[in-house]
Amino acid sequence: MTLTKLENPFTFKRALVVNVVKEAPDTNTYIIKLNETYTANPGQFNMIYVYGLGEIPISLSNLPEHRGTYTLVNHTIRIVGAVTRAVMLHVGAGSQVGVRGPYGNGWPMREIEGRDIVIVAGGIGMAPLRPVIKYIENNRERYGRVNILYGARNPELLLYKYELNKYTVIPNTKLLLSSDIPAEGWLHYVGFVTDLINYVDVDLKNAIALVCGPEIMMKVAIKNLLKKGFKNEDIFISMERRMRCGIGVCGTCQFGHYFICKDGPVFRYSDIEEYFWVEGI
Amino acid sequence: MKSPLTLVEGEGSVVIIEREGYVDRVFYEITEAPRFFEYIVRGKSPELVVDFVSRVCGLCGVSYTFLAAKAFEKCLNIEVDSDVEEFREILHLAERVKSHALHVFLMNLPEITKTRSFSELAERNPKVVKNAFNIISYSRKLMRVFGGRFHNVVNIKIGGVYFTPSRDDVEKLRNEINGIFKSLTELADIILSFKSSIHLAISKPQLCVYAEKSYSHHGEKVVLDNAIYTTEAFYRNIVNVVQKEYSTALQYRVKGSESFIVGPVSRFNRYYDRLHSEVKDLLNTYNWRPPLSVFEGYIARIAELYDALLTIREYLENYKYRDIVSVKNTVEYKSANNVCEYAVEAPRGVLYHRYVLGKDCKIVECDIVTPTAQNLAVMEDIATQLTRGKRALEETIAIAKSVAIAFDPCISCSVHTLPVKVINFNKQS
Amino acid sequence: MIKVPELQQVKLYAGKLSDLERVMEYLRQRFNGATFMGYKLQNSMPVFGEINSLSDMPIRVSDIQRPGYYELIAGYRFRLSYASPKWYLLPPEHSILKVSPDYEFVDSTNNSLANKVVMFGIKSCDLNAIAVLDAILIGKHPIYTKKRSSVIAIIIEECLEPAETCFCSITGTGPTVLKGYDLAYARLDEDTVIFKAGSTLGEEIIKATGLREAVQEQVKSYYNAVERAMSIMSTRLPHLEEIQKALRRNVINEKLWKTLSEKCTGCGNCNYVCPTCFCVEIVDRVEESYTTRTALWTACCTYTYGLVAGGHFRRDLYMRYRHFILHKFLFYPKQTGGLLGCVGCGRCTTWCPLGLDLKETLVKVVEEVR
Amino acid sequence: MIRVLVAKLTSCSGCLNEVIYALTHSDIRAKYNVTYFTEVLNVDKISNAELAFIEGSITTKHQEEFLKNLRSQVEFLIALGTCALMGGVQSLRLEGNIEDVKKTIYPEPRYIDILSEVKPVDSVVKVDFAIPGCPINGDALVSFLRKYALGGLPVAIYETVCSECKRKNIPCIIVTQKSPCLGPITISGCGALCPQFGRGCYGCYGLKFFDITREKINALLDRLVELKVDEGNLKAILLAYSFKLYSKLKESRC
Repeated sequence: MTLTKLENPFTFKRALVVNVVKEAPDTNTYIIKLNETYTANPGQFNMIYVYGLGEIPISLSNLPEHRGTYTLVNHTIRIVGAVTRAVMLHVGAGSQVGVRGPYGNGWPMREIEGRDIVIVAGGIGMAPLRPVIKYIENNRERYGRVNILYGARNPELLLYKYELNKYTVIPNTKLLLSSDIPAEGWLHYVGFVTDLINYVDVDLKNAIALVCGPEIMMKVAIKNLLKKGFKNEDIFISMERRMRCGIGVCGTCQFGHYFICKDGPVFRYSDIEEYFWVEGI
Repeated sequence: MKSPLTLVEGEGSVVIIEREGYVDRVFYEITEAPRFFEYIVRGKSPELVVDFVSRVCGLCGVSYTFLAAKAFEKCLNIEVDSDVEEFREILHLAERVKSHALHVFLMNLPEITKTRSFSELAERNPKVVKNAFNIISYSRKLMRVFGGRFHNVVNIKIGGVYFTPSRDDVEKLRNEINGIFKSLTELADIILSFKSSIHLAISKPQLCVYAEKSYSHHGEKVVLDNAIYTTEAFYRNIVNVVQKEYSTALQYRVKGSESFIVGPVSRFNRYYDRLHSEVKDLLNTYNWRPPLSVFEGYIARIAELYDALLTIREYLENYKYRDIVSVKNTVEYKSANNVCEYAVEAPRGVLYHRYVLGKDCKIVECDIVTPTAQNLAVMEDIATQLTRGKRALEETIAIAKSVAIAFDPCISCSVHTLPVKVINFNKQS
Repeated sequence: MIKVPELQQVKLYAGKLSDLERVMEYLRQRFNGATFMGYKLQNSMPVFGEINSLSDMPIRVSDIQRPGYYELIAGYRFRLSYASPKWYLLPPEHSILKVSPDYEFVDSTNNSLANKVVMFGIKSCDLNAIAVLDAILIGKHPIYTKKRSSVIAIIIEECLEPAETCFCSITGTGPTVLKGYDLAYARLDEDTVIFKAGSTLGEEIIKATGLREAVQEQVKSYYNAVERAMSIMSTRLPHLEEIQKALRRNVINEKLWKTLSEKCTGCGNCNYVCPTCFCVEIVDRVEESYTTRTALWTACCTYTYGLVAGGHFRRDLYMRYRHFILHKFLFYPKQTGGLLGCVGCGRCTTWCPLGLDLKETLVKVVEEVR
Repeated sequence: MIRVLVAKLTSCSGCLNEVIYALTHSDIRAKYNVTYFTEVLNVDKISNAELAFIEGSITTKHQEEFLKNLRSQVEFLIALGTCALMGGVQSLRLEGNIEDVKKTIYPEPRYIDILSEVKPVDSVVKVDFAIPGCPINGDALVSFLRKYALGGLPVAIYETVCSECKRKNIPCIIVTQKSPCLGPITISGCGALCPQFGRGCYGCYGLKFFDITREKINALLDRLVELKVDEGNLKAILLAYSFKLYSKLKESRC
């Protein structure tokens, strides 16, 4: 065995938070400066470390932006636990964090070239799909029609409100928004985002769907997509589990025989169908 | 007039009863809620009780546990190996170190140094604080190695102990102890040079556990001034639990009237000769010798702390590791005598337990007499003596509080002291 | 499953316990400064740790194992203890990183090169467990990789009599070894030891220690013992294929898993003692001027497994118990390229404080299909 | 500096001593300003603070009011120890009628002004964080204070004593010594103290509140009774250190 010189994969890069954008009452986007040329595929994630408190897997919520000697990456974080709470309350512009990654496979951007695309995002699930939209915008000719279905519990919780309208000016792109509950001034759909699947405008023979959101929302989305006529192998979803290492050694992110961190987080539905409906697997 | 007690363990208030603007009597109102340990242990097996009673007091749980184990061992005719007994005594002395260290450094030092609190003292003299914490931390290590943790130790059982520490762990403690003596002597220089502002000639009887050769520690007899009694004779015949004229506080008084003192001062005054010569030499430097007054309890505590550490050092230096193959957890009970009683010198004074066992060897009756409960009468007597006839001003309260701090009542453990109901006389503010 | 004829191609040598001591001595000289790791008696309990001589090892005891029961008696049939090579290769707590408040690394955990380690007297199931851990962790987990790379020789002790909780012949992981070892030995009786070489190093040892080839009778009784051990274990469980098939068919049988895990308290003992369980939780231990990122063994049967901030992916205990079983028999093979996650050592059963028997669970799953 | 209140209800002060231990760390002293702690501070009134540590259970009306008032003055309240979380050993008095209990000890029971119940802290006010133990593990408190000062909280890991026991390389007490041990159903945090000392866990950190049902407790108790342990003793221990939870689980039996 000649692996004694294995680099410690748990070391991270020191990074500076350069800006914080308020997205929703409990959600911010952190723009983090990495002093290197850093690349990542849409749908991949980083492990973000906060001193003394722990590390959390957070997907990149934008394409990495190269600026000469450094790169800006975006992470959208919502308060759910001890570490995210600390990030929200104590990490601001000028703070340091540790970053290692990118990890995971990301969305199959190559494979889906030439296809019509339906993006279904619920709540914070928009974060890993936003780079997909940006990627398509940058490479518009490589993809077919794009339908973006995005919903949240209420309009206030929608992320990236400041740029959602810009998606509609991307050629051949349709944006459908929803709010679970009625709200003042809300002119879009009231109901679940998964209902919007009925209104997609794609060539079903050549369409794929990218889905991310809460587990229950993804389940309904898959049912509706299948009903609509999507094939098992044309639906991709991004999954979540407890995750500690990001590199397939801590074992805590197992989903059936998959490690979400290295085999996922994006899965082709046909690959995980046998586990997907088994509660608690 | 009423003011909460601070710098004592547990919850209580000073109550000053005034007549025509002058102090008539002083009470200590115990607002600490009772926990009914004497009731709780009924119907339980002795081995459970040994762990339960540790919960009476977070400061002196070893005293409780050790005492309960001893009481049951005696009445159940259980022999304890002498090495094991010595080990338990060391654990008990470690507790004396811990309790005295917490008391002197956290409660007395601010008073001695005229600081409002320990953190204020830390700002003024970080070295004092460092030394104090060194000793507290060391006592914690002692407790952990010998007993498992700082309080509610898990190592004492009827018939012995569960575990003996490895030579390595003991060696680590031994390596550290000389540094602790250094911290202690540095602190002692500050504390021993302090003279209490309250001067009071000792005139109250003093009680401690009778010791044949050693310093007062644990046993079946107590000594009140010069009279030696069995615990049974003392607690059933000599001392009476009385109700006061205008309060319902349970108080322990000799023959129903005279209050008495338990605690480090009593022990020191009686067994001074048996302290290590190093301790006496140190005390001599500052001209301290018996009798100490109750306001000089901090001197007795420093002496006992030093003495206990010296005994512990000897033990650490000669530690013979013996693997105490754990005797089955359940002891075979062959009740020889259904009354189990014993006394231990807890840090604050004589602690006495009495259990009556039923046929199935479960407890049917229990009596726990704590040091604080015994001292309450004398605390009130002394506080009243010092303040009666004075104007009931803040200073008077301060004196009454000082009496409380001097006695270091561990109110949490006041297993049965009744809350005092104050009878209002005229003009009570 | 290992077939006896396969074994018969290996040349056997015979010696005494004193020869085993000479083997150890030879290795000590051959790998100067090497640490010997294996089962050793400590406070009358076999643990996994550093061995200094044969007398440290549990050579004069036999273990009695039943569900929730372990006892040592005088004898020469030591099988297993709760500990396994995992205790060395993936320690219960290991620091993975030390960080200062400025996000600087205080020291790197990979600086020092590991010592040379000889695994001595580990069992066939243990060897298979190491192969499983290798498949998951090597080249990825820094501590495991470092420790694993330090192993320069593996000496196996084969069991010729299974404990009551053993079923390695069902999982195809014992009682004898075919590959992946340097030298293997088995104790025919109290003093007779049969040796076989599994590598050139093994051959070298045999040559250097002057071991004689086993006589016909010894060879025969060795194979008889192996066959007998396998035949005893074969009665304990159905064929592996049948177990796996039944498990696959019952993945969604919620009621069954609830019944099977009825008495499980979720304490995690089965996971911790399992030689192939590798899951860790990573925590920050904050000190005054730095924090240590520490990996701690975690267990899929405990509540933490599947818990995330704001939700739980395996809220009910039966889901986690099911994962434990499915992982061993269905998921590991997919994660490791074919290796079963269960090596048939029975530790999970012996060391379950409630005495839950894995074999019983598997039998019930199979019965459910039948 | 983070302002802190430390208060005690019905209890033994053992957990408070762990607070004192935590304050022996200079980095913690540098970040926290204790403004109320009658045991070590000559201050008798509470004032606004960010944090409050509460030891003990509620057994008087006065304590209930005190606690509610305190809660209104702090942002984050931490319940310390078995008394605050489960009621504590004193809950065993609830096995009897309160008036009878008083009578067995006090000649004048009418003066004993206490509630008939023993209330854990969370039954009266909102608890933001809990540290279990009888007493709590001082190192857990130190860890909490350090993480809180960094702006976060310890990440929750729900385990039993067995986890700590195995990680400490201690062979199972039940399996090897046939000794009773409540480890499999007791919440972790003590560092497997009793097994380290060669005795079974007696559950002083309290029953785990997750994954636990009456059936599972009974499964363990049945197993321990096989080892010739007095079931009554086991139940008394469970009540003593896990009153809130165990009495509830016991009720669900009928």
